[in-house]
Amino acid sequence: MTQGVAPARKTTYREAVRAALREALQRDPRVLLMGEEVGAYGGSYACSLGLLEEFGPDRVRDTPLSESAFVGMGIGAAMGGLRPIVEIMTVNFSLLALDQLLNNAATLRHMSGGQVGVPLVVRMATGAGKQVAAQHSHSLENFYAHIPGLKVLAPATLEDARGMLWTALEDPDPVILFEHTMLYGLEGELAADAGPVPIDRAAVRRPGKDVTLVAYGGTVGKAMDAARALAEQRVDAEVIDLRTLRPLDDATLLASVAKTHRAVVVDEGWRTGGLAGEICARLAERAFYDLDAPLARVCTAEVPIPYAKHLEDAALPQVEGIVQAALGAVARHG
Amino acid sequence: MTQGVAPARKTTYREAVRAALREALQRDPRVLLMGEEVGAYGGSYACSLGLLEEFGPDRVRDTPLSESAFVGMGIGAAMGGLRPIVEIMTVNFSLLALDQLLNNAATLRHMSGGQVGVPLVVRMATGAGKQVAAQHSHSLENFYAHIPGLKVLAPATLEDARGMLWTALEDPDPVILFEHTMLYGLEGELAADAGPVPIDRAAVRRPGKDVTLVAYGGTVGKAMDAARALAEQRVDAEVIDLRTLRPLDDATLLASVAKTHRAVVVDEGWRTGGLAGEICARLAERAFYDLDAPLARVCTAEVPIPYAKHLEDAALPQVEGIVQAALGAVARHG
Amino acid sequence: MTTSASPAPAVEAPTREHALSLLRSMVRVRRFEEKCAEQYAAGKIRGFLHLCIGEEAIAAGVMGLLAPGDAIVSTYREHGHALARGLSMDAVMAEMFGKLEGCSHGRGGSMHLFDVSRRFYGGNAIVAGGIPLALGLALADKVGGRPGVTACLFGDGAVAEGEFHESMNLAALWKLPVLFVCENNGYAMGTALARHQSQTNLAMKAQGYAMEATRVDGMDVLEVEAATRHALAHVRSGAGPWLLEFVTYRFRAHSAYDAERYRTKGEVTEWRKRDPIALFCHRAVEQGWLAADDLTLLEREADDEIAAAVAFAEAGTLEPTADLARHVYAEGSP
Amino acid sequence: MTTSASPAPAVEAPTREHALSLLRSMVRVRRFEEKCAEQYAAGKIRGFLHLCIGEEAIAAGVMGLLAPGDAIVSTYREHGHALARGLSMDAVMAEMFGKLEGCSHGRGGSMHLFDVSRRFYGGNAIVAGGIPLALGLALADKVGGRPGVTACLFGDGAVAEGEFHESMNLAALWKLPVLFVCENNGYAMGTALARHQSQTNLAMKAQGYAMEATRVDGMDVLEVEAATRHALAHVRSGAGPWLLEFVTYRFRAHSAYDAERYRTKGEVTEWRKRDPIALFCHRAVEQGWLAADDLTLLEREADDEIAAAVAFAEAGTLEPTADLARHVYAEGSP
Ligand SMILES: Cc1ncc(C[n+]2csc(CCOP(=O)(O)OP(=O)(O)O)c2C)c(N)n1
Ligand SMILES: Cc1ncc(C[n+]2csc(CCOP(=O)(O)OP(=O)(O)O)c2C)c(N)n1
Ligand SMILES: [Mg+2]
Ligand SMILES: [Mg+2]
Repeated sequence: MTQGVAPARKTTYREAVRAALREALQRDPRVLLMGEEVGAYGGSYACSLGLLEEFGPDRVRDTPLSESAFVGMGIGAAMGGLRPIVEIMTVNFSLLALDQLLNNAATLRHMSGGQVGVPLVVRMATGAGKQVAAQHSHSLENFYAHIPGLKVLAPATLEDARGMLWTALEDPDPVILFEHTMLYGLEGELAADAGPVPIDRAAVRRPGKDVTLVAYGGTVGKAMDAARALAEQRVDAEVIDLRTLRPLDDATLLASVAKTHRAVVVDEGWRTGGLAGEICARLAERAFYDLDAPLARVCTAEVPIPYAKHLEDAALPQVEGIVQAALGAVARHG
Repeated sequence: MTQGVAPARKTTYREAVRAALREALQRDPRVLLMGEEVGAYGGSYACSLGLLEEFGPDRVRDTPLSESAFVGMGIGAAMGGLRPIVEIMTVNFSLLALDQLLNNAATLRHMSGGQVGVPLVVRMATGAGKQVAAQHSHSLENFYAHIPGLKVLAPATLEDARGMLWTALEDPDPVILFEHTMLYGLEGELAADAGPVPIDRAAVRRPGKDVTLVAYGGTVGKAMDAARALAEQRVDAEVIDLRTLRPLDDATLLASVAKTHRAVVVDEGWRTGGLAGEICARLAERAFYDLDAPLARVCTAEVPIPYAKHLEDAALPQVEGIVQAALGAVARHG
Repeated sequence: MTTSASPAPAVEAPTREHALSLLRSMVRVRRFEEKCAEQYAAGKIRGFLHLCIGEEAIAAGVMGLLAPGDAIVSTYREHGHALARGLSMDAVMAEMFGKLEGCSHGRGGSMHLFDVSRRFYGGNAIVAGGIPLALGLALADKVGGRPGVTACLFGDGAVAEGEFHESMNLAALWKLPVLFVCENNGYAMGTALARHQSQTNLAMKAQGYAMEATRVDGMDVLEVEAATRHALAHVRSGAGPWLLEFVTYRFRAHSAYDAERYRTKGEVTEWRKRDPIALFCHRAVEQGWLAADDLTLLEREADDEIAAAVAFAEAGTLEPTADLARHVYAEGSP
Repeated sequence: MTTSASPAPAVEAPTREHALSLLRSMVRVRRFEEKCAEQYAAGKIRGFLHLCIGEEAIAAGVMGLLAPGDAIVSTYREHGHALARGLSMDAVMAEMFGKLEGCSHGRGGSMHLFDVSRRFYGGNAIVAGGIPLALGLALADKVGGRPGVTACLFGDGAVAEGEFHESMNLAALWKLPVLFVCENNGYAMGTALARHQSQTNLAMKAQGYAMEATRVDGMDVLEVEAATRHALAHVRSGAGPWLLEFVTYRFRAHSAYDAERYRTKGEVTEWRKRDPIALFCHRAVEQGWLAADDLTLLEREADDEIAAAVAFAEAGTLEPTADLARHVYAEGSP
């Protein structure tokens, strides 16, 4: 994997996604971009602005509102030798295509005794925070992380937004990429020649020794803010960005908890049955003797997300809640 | 809730389901049964044999293969004052209706500020064991248990197969009922006048003091078998049947672990991101100081279920695996 | 522009009173939405805001003919339908302000207006996701022996979704009293009709379901009314559903986030010449149904109502965050 | 019985060689499936077994006309398609015996026959779930400039599913080289056509998509061939997809679990008079295309092949359970 050596440039997460898409289309003629509004509109989050003009309608394909059919078509196209990137506008609508992703994309290789590969990449936006209410604010990553046969990624940084797509496209199996809607506007520096990044490991975004904060996607920034707030109270938090939600990088998690002996898992999904529970279960199975305090989760309240701003804020994981959970953990003794 | 006082009769789980459906149709003219093959065919698992003949095509309605539309129609009918029982043939096909269940059934009350209730009951078969391969063997209960606004039940006994439907139909909110396909043939005794049962609590199916085995639906029998095998090795296992997968009955779980200090969670879902992880997370959060050994999960291997019998058996949780996990737990010290 | 499977019914001259009521209905919607756009720019309204400016003739023509016992299921572009159905501007504006006094108590926002007392069953933001609900409401009326018809509104984009198809078949098969109302504004977000439908005459779709259908000029409120009256009589008689395709145009952007790259200014200008309000006013004055200054009077009346609604919304209260979890399940439910 | 949107192509007299090959193809399927039923009763084949006895003319007529570069996507009722496409009886029987030597290495079973070397992309058991895959395979051929056509087979029941509709629209819109082949056997499981389709002339559905279609007698193998040849030429020319509706009948139960309560013995008897093998034989002998004892010879030939296949399957090996997790992801993938 190349590491950018060229000077860093100021850019955004959205632009990083767009650059990754553009490069994918340039590099490999088998790559197509398909989905609702990816073409003439420029992408509902403007991630594919200009790509229709640059690559033409055979490579950048606006689809009708038919999530099941166009995702299934992407699966078939991958079986047929293409490297499709299918965009589902948001995870909310991906439920309409979940049958295709579970029963076909994730299953065909095994069910055919190894004959059929599905090198498909599916991108979708996820998450709440824009007051778009109960049908447009889901974080359903765990539905996908639950499915053997899929790989599931959640880029939380500009580097990952830029680099994960490349690696995903080289993967022989279906990869689902979640982009949190609140991240598109994220600004930062990115090497002009930033390239592919590994998609098989978590990252320690901030080392610390008192408590491990586990997060991914849209909650990584909140966990970092919480770590800064905790530092002011002399609690040294380590922040882990999961990056890859399936398969999970147990080694990085276990190493961190072996050091800190405490963990708080932050997840924008609803608490019950969410991904945070899986992390806790793994730690309770495999780091039991390392733990000095009960595990804690900071998740979304178990309600459909309401429209009103103050209620939406109250429903989502917030920095203050993470800080409190971490303080709770460090206050306890094993 | 009435308890049967009439003498017990030999019957099957399938017959218990059928009796429950029949009674529901008899008792309340607002009840309809809708779904694929519920009528002329008699139910794909013969659970509604004779009901079309008895109640006529207005009450027992065969639907076209249109999972999304007929589930959505059931939601609308519930909004409109009926008490529909919608059968989705198996959980495998329920993915096609998951958008309706999540974005409408579970959400409408909240999104409308409390105006719209959806008193809908959805029944579906779940689980593997019949060599019906990767697209027909799922256990996706956790997808549903994850969703606020739904209640999720898993009858594992004749009493529950007979009695849960009644209580579910009286609930003002949408209730999902999972019937494991391997249970339909289960034989046992049931009081002739068996009535409704509570749907808000777990049941201790076997008291024990050394280790808690948590199971539901199709794995309760396996956990019971494991408990018997453990007894021969002088390990006294307590078996908890969750019964209600959402909301989970934490009190029963915590009380058991407070006594046994060890837990093994058995779940036919895939391990990662499944319901078993949620149980472990709750215990790691709330029973941390009670635990004397790492938590353990016995789940389905993370593969699409293969057709060949020996491979299917190898993929599913089995008694031997539960026994080993329990022995592992009791061998460890806190 | 009117072509139809069934012959187009004749349009009759309206009384002054009726002409006034049609114009009032359209003007209220137009002015209200113009104010919404202002309030959005001012940050008072958030999330997604979809305006129906240009399409008011449909709301006015269809809703005006529905009886109190009829039901309505709409989309996220439903302000017009809601106001024409009789929801107060106060309640709708307060909803968009996120206030407890809103028609969904601030939980729904612009996309999820509800008023069960008027059988207005929302505002649904999953494209085509409301269609099956309409079937269910219609089924409940049919089974209950009530004369109600359910009007189901959706856009041209929704016609590509599988749920449209499943619902058309089911409604026709079961002769459900559903009035399918397609607002064909030529675009699904940025995708022009001919880029998302292989058959652009959407009324033709009905033939695949042996359903009656009419394609109507949606800019002519009298044509809308006449076609609706005709279809409604058919549906109300128990003869089964009817599909109305209204050809119309959205003058504004799809939502607040839309740069309108996918269409030319010229196209919009052309369509604005067929502005349903101007068209009707011109004809009504010409024919002597209305006086020359009626429009101004109605606009003033509407503006007063709107100003009051804004004041009402401003003065509204925020629901306490402690009540966040209300309405996930029924109040007082186990 | 042939009614069509497009005029029915003329049927020409076959050469002896061609007549033999058609009859051989049908007889092989018939005899093979009769043996499958035996092996199922003997417990050698498990899970679901769906026989196409009665429908062989479609497999023989359609598959015989496909080129090696064409692709096939089928359903769970696909033994006939597989054999007619050239999969060996050995590999198919071994698959149903759950052996490693099976065409899906024992992981798929009866419902999931695969042979990528013959572009036979399964055996899909989610009704209509394979249809979008066919679009993707066709897209890959189109984009790759290859002349391949993808034949997509499905039943009348599948036509009710949303995915059928989404796929019809998308295929027609993008002029994809897909041959849609509907095997209308009058039943979706136990639901008669008129009880699941409001429009029972399924070829008519194509009008909603501006697609070409033909409705053909599926019991007459020459009609099947003629219609397929005609449609295939159209599709291969790049003019877009074509829908073929073959009217046929399933002589046996839906699957092994079916008591056939939903139809009368008399109806089956009537249809058996139109047995495609008997019909063709009779005519072929009458017209002098074949000799009187050709059928017996072909049956004997088939029986020998079948006996060898059973022996092959019996002698096959079971995959070691240690290999359970193979083929979930690509071999050697990270
Ligand atoms: C299932 C689903 N897919 C995608 C979207 C995103 N989306 C919202 S509106 C829209 C266009 C719908 O077009 P149409 O049905 O014609 O209605 P219009 O907006 O023109 O009134 C899209 C793609 C959605 N809300 N739901
Ligand atoms: C999505 C889905 N729903 C339900 C089923 C259960 N099922 C299997 S076959 C079948 C009937 C299909 O009928 P048709 O398409 O006419 O095919 P046929 O069996 O007649 O060949 C049903 C309901 C399924 N496999 N998939
Ligand atoms: Mg539109
Ligand atoms: Mg059929």
